[in-house]
Amino acid sequence: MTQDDEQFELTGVISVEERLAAEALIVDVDGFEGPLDLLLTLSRTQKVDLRTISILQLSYQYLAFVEKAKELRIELAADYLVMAAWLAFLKSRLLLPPDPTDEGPSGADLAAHLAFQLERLAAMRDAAAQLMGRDQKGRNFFVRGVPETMERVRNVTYTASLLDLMQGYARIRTKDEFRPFVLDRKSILSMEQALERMRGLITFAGDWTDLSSYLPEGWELDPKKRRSATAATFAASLELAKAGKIELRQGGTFAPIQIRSVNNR
Amino acid sequence: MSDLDTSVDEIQPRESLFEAPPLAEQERMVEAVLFGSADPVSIADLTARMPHGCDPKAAVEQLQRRYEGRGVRVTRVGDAWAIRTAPDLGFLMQKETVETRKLSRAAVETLAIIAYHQPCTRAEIEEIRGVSVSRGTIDQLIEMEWIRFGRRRMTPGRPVTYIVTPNFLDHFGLESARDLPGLKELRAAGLLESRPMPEIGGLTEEETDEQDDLFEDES
Amino acid sequence: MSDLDTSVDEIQPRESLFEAPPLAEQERMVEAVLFGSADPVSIADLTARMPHGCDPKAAVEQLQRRYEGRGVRVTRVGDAWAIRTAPDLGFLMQKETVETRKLSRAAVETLAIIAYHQPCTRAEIEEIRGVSVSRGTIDQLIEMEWIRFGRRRMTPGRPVTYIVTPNFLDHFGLESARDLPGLKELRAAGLLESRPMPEIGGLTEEETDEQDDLFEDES
Repeated sequence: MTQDDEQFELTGVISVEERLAAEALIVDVDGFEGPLDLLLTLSRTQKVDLRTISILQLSYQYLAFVEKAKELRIELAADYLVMAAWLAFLKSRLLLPPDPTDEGPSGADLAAHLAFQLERLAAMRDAAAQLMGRDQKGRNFFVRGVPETMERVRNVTYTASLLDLMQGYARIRTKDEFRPFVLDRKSILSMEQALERMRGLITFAGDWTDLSSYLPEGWELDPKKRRSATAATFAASLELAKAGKIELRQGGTFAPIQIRSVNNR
Repeated sequence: MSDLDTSVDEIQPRESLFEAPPLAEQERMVEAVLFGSADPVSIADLTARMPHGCDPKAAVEQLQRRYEGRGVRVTRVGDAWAIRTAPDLGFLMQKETVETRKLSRAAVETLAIIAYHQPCTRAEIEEIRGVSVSRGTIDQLIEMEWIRFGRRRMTPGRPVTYIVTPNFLDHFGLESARDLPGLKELRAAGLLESRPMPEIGGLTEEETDEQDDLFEDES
Repeated sequence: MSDLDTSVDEIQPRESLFEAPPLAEQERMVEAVLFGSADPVSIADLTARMPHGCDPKAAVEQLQRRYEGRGVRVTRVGDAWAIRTAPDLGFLMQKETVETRKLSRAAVETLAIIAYHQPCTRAEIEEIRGVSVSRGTIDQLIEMEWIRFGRRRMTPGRPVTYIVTPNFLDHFGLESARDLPGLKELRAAGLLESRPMPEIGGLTEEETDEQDDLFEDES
């Protein structure tokens, strides 16, 4: 990257025209595919070959863009800000006389690399456009409309694509990750478990008994377990009541809930 | 319609819109249309498709003469025209009479496990799949020459192992089984059918590493 | 005609029981097979189908010359051959046009980067575009069978690479990836090199060469 005095002055102040251009860009910020894309677009305003572009000037333009976005309170994605920080750093390197004790790459090296990246991206854009501009199958040229119907009598070949293979493997290896109905957590009692438990016990419940006595042994000690077990047991008792197996009663708000077996009444 | 006009212009820039392209050009057109159409094309259809003023009938007849004695020929089907293989060459088509069927899911999974974990015993395949592997599945894969016996495992019972064949690599366009992408990459490429719950994300990356190690051991 | 006979003789120095058919006949056979298939047919496949002692390559090349300037043409796709309609007649074929899913700008660029830089890792694509590549993009290109996994890069992490498929070549009418438009110029301009960012710390240089041999192994 060359940075002669002329460019130096030019870049000190940003022309109105450039500011306007930058503002127009902001409106469209969603349309950019990342900071490099934005830089490439900005570089077009210099109207020079990418090889001779002033990276310093480009840095000013980019930083002005980011400033403007801040003023307009437009949230820029993090990578835009990372690029801004990097360009600010680059700018200072380009402006300050090189420090002989500094071992890292010079500002010019960094600028050259950025110029290379821009040129490469531009080249790939062109290449992509050229590629898509080619004659394409099914659009410009065509395959046989009636491929010969091959008599399918001989041997059967089984086939699978690499995609099948990989998906198959992925399916097996991730099978364990998808068990939505299995609760591994120890301190959870499911309603099914509670129901199972109560079905076993209910026949012995001739008289009104507190629901809390149906909690599994030991579960009433740990608050977390107690909560889960209480909820599950209550839900299970509703289920049993609905099935006509038990009756439920509660003396008053927040009073203990009691149940008894219907058969024994 | 304007499209057609433009292309006519391109073909013969000097002449008026209504002057038909030369017969040789019309013959080319008929050739392309008959080749690309799924059904036989009638003269009326050709007339509608070709630039104004063309004489598809003459073009088709000229094309038919051109194909006389060739590997394919221009034949009349009812009042339409089509290109068909010369009857004496039908035998060439029959070679292609291999019916390709999708490999069963069990076979694909078994094959995948062998490819990713080779050398791999039947017990290991069953452990990974969580279901037993039928004899037929293994036999089928062997018959297809996608897997073969590897060396016996030096564990009690000395079980046979399976490995993939060069044929397998060839079919799937792989240089080696190591080129198979790992789980992490499969996920990155969007090839996993469903996404794991975020909490378990960490766990799977470990698995991927393990995967890599498996191949390392072999080398 | 005597020319042709000679070349057949060369292939079959008289020892076989049945003499191979004359080249003109082989050309008919190749013609029939290529007409009959929608996908490109490899020379190996042709050899397998045609009678013993045939030289499909010579036949297909002769066929290609025969179809020069016609409404359909014989095109090469990698090591396979196909018959396709002449692109200038596309306007006649509107009925046959298949509506292809419109590719996003990201997908088009990703495809181009893979084609020109292959084998190419996801990190390289991201480095060139300056943004991350969404999983859907790669997924879509794989699904369209325009790209596939190549061999792993022998760098830390052994990342998978992507390369373009024969399908891609067929779709864009390319004989090989070397025929990509502007490839030579891009390479001469150094724009296909992977050039790392000069690190502030200074740990660089090593990875630079790696990419140079890109298209070499295909030949």
